[in-house]
Amino acid sequence: MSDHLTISDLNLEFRTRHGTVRALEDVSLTVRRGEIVGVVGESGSGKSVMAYSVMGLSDAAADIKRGSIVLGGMDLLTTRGEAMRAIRGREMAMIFQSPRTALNPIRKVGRQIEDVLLEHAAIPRRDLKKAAIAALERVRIPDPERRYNAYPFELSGGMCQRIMIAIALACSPSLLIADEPTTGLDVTTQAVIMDLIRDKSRDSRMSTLLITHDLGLAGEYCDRIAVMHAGHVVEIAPTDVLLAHPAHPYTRQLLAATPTPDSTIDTLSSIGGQLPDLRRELPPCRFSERCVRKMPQCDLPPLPWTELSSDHLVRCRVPL
Amino acid sequence: MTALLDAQNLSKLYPVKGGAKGSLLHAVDGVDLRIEAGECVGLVGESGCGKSTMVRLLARLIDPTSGRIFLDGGDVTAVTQSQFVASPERGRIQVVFQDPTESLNPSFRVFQTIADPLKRLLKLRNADDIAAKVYRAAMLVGLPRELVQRYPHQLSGGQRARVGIARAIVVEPRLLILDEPTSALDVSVQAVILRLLADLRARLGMSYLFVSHDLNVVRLLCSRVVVMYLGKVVEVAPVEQLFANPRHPYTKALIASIPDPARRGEARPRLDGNPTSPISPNPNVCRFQSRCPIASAECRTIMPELRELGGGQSAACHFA
Amino acid sequence: MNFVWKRLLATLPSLAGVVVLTFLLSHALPGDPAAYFAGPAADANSIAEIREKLGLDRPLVEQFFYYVADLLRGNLGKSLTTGQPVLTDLVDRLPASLELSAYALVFAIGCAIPMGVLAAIRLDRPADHACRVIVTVCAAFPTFFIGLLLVYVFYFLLGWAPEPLGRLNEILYTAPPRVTGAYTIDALIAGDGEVFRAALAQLVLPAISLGLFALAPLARITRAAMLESLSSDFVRTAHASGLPTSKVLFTYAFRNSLLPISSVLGMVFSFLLGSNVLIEQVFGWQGVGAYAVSAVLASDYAAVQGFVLMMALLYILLNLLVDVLATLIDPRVRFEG
Amino acid sequence: MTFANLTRNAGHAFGENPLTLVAVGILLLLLTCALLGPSLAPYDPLMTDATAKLVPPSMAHPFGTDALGRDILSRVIVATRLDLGMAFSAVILSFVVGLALGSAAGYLGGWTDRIVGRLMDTIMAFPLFVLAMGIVAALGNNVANIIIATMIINLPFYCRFARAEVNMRRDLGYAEAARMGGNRTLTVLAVHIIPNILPPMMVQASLNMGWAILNAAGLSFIGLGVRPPTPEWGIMVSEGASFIVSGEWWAFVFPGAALVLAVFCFNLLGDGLRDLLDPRKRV
Repeated sequence: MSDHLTISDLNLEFRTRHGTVRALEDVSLTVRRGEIVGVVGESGSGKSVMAYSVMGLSDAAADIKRGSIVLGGMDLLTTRGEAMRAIRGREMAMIFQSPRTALNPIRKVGRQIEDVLLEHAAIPRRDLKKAAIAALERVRIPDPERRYNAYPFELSGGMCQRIMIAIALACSPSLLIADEPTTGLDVTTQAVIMDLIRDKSRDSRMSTLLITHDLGLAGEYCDRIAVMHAGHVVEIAPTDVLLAHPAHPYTRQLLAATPTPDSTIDTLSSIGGQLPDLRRELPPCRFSERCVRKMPQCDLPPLPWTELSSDHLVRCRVPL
Repeated sequence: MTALLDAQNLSKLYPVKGGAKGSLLHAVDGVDLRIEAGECVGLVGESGCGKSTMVRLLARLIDPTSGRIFLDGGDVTAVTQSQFVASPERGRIQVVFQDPTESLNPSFRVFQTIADPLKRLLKLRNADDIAAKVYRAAMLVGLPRELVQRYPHQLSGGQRARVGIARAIVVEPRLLILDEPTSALDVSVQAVILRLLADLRARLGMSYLFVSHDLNVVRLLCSRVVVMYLGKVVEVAPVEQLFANPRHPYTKALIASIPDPARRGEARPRLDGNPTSPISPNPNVCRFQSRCPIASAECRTIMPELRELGGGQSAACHFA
Repeated sequence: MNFVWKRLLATLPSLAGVVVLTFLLSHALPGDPAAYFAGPAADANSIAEIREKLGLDRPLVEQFFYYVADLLRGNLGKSLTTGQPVLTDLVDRLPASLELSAYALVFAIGCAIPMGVLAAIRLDRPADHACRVIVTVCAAFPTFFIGLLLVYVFYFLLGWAPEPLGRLNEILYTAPPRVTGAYTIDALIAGDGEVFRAALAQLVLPAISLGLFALAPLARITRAAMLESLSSDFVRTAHASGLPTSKVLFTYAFRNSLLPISSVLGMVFSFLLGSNVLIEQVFGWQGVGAYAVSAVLASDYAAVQGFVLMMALLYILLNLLVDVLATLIDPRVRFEG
Repeated sequence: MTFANLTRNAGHAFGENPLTLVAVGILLLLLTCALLGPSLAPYDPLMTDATAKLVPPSMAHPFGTDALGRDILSRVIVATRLDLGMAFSAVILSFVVGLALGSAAGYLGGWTDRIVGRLMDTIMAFPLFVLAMGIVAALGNNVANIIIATMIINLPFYCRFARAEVNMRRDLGYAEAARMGGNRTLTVLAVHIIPNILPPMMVQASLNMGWAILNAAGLSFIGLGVRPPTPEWGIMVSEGASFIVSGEWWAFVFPGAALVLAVFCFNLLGDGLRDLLDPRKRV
């Protein structure tokens, strides 16, 4: 499998009135063709910020200091304006959390799919409606002809998320970014939506980046998982390796804090301390202040990537 | 033996605005619930299943349309909720609310928040007594002394959650209702709060009603689980039995939907189809019938009653 | 269409409220309405006579029924100052006020919406700051003061505007034959370009003074609503789907902003109809506002009451129109009805 | 939004919006004029001088004199108390009444809500300035009735605002928690809810003050309420208006400018106060 999306050494800052927030530091990540990669982290870890920079939808206050994002050989950070717009929706697409608000409330959902088709797919106008209904069918929406005329407020959250997926997949993009796509949905709906996302990426060899705070969810659906903490990617590994043999202390503690069908209240452990304030001067390893295994050399810059195997990378001087 | 809490045939119907004349939203429909002294019962179900209405009914924040609630054998529904507010019974059931940010008065310091129920319910007037109890509650929930004089916006999410718990336990209730106490928290904080709750129960001997949509969390604390679907209880079982051998098709789907890395790729039952509307549902039709994989003609003519299945398990399904 | 009927029904309580309140203003308040109706020069005898004639000696509820019955027959009483039925007076003068308000509204909407949109798109840039300054200034100027300033500058100093004395210089031009009552429209119907230009020239200053005051709330809400839309999740989706900027701005953001904007339009109408009174005073405009002011000062109560009632009806009608328009924009309103 | 936010954000709000400081300056000036008016004025505002009619601005009369030879500067200064007083009383009255009615409607719901709502709808069914005219005409042409009329047309804004804010907070966790903690209905409202809606209400009041000034002055401008020779900005503008066509601009410009300054000041203060309480809501 070849690398499809490559993020390397991405550094991103937010200028706020309370100081500069170093939201991402030396973030590197690759997604191969047809692969589902999970990005897991707690709130404030920078996982969504990273996803938005790939899409070129960062906040106006965001400033990319360094690094590159390459999609299928194309450098996205140097691509601007019209060229970037042509890529979004056709080459890469994104779905969001709270699907209800992510859809235009006063436009028929069918028309919202047509908007994307009209822009990116060479479909004659008279065939648009048929194509939109076909897109609804592909995300297994029952009775698509009727749903074409529905407004988002008439649909359930799960149904809205399917519409979102239909919009995202309308032009068969090669990369899908799913930002917490099932947060706020019921667990039974979550399973249906996640199955759909997995099936679609398998069917069309689409690369998928799944942003989530739920390690269990990533564990079930992803091929590889990247764990983020305070603007750093701290560990990347194939899912089974990461879950069975976490190498970064943070990953291990995150796993221990996540309730699973096997955990008991006594095995459940928490992570001491809080996320560091990203406006402060920070030590090379941003986890060191919370880390029980901290050693004197942890304070020496630079923080290296340790390669445990060709597929298992960890940003820790003394991995487990 | 009388149960600590015994709710019998509890219903809450809301008139629907703008709907057909006489149409009623069946939020909670004929629910029986027993909680023994010292027991921890879980209440699970998807959004809109009536969980939060149950919380408000049991906490006597709203009056039931019909049914009775007995606390230690005494009927607390004998008076209306507005009269109940001032009764000494009020302090015996307390609630920890869902969103720790919304549930704290932004203009009250932590001290005032915890002291308020002491003044109102226990009629404490002596400042030293109040302070002693407030600081003891703060200590019990692991809230550092110096935070007691702060405002909610100066606290982290986990600290706010602790304040919410301290406020509830300061009047030494017999039953603590936990309404999704960790759903707004990150996993690392969730773990801390869950352990704190387990610890408090052991030390103070309270009963819990733990309401959650997350079965993995419920199983950590509870010995018995009640599953609700559209205002009805569909299954009650000891927690291990519920996971090992769910009898109601909804429970089966619910458990199968929990993301589980150990079972990736396995084909598991998924719930599709449209849920029945909770507005004036047909009393002779199983509420789950429209989404049920095993629904038959019987399910469309006879509403299944909750049946004892042995081993403390019961389910409301013709085929259980 | 179902919705329109529902909305029409929903105006009935407002209508009832308006009728009751106008009735109470004249009948249930301290002071002797008969004395008001009789006028300042009446003696005790004629007041008593009027009291009986108007039924003011009967119980309040009964008086109310007479009042409503009169209203239904279109009887608003007689004006003391003109000696004509109040309804005739009002119908006679209403077109002048409506014409002025309509031009003001077009001016206000025409300036405010582009300004608000521009400010939102160019947030925190010069265009936004300029918009902010204009809005702040406009909101602080009383309508009548703007009117006077404009007259001073454009009539007295520069001489660009015609003399601010009414709708048409009756010495130079004759009013067009009455069809709608609005001079500009009637002039066009009569095909009289010269009168049209003259009537329009008279309209410019009062319409602008009136419009400037309405401009501030409209521009403010447009900017706020656009900002809200632009930062919404669905606009983010539209960007993520690579839709063209113009489509995102208009089909997605602007269309969604129209709802909050239309809800403020009601307020703007209220401003316009109210300020009309002041502006007509400044420009010697022969509309219902000027009529009401002279009636108030002369204690010509039937006229004032008729005026208040008519303005309220007009306002309810305008709000109804806005609501119907809003449903065309937003399907949610249609369903919630 | 709480009072605690107020102090926290004060630095930023002033730093980022120096206009707020300007507004505070104008406010101090206005308050000084309102409190000390007669002793600050160089002349007696009612003193006529047949020899100095319509004198243009000069060293002796910085704002000139009016048609009766009265000093306009003195009249503008002395009028401050009346103009601000009328607006302020009206705003305070509608604040208090609106808060009471609105929070009762929002918290109790049901019939209270319906009756209060209907009442406010009826007021709002009129173009407000027209309604104010009608009220003054009916109640009688004097200053007290100007205040009452201004209060009535302001009332719906406070009432609806308070209703919405209370209604939103009624089911919020902390209100329910207060009920769990043994607070009776009225205590929850008075102790837990109302203190939290006061800051946004005060922003509303401050934004409203400018509008109240405009309304009161507008009524005087058409000859309602205040009678000559009482110095009042609206009536002074109206008196000065007759001399525009002969070019004596100062008679209407200075009182008008005073009005603009006062309205401008309160609008800016309202904006500043809003930023102070909740910087995110800045628009």
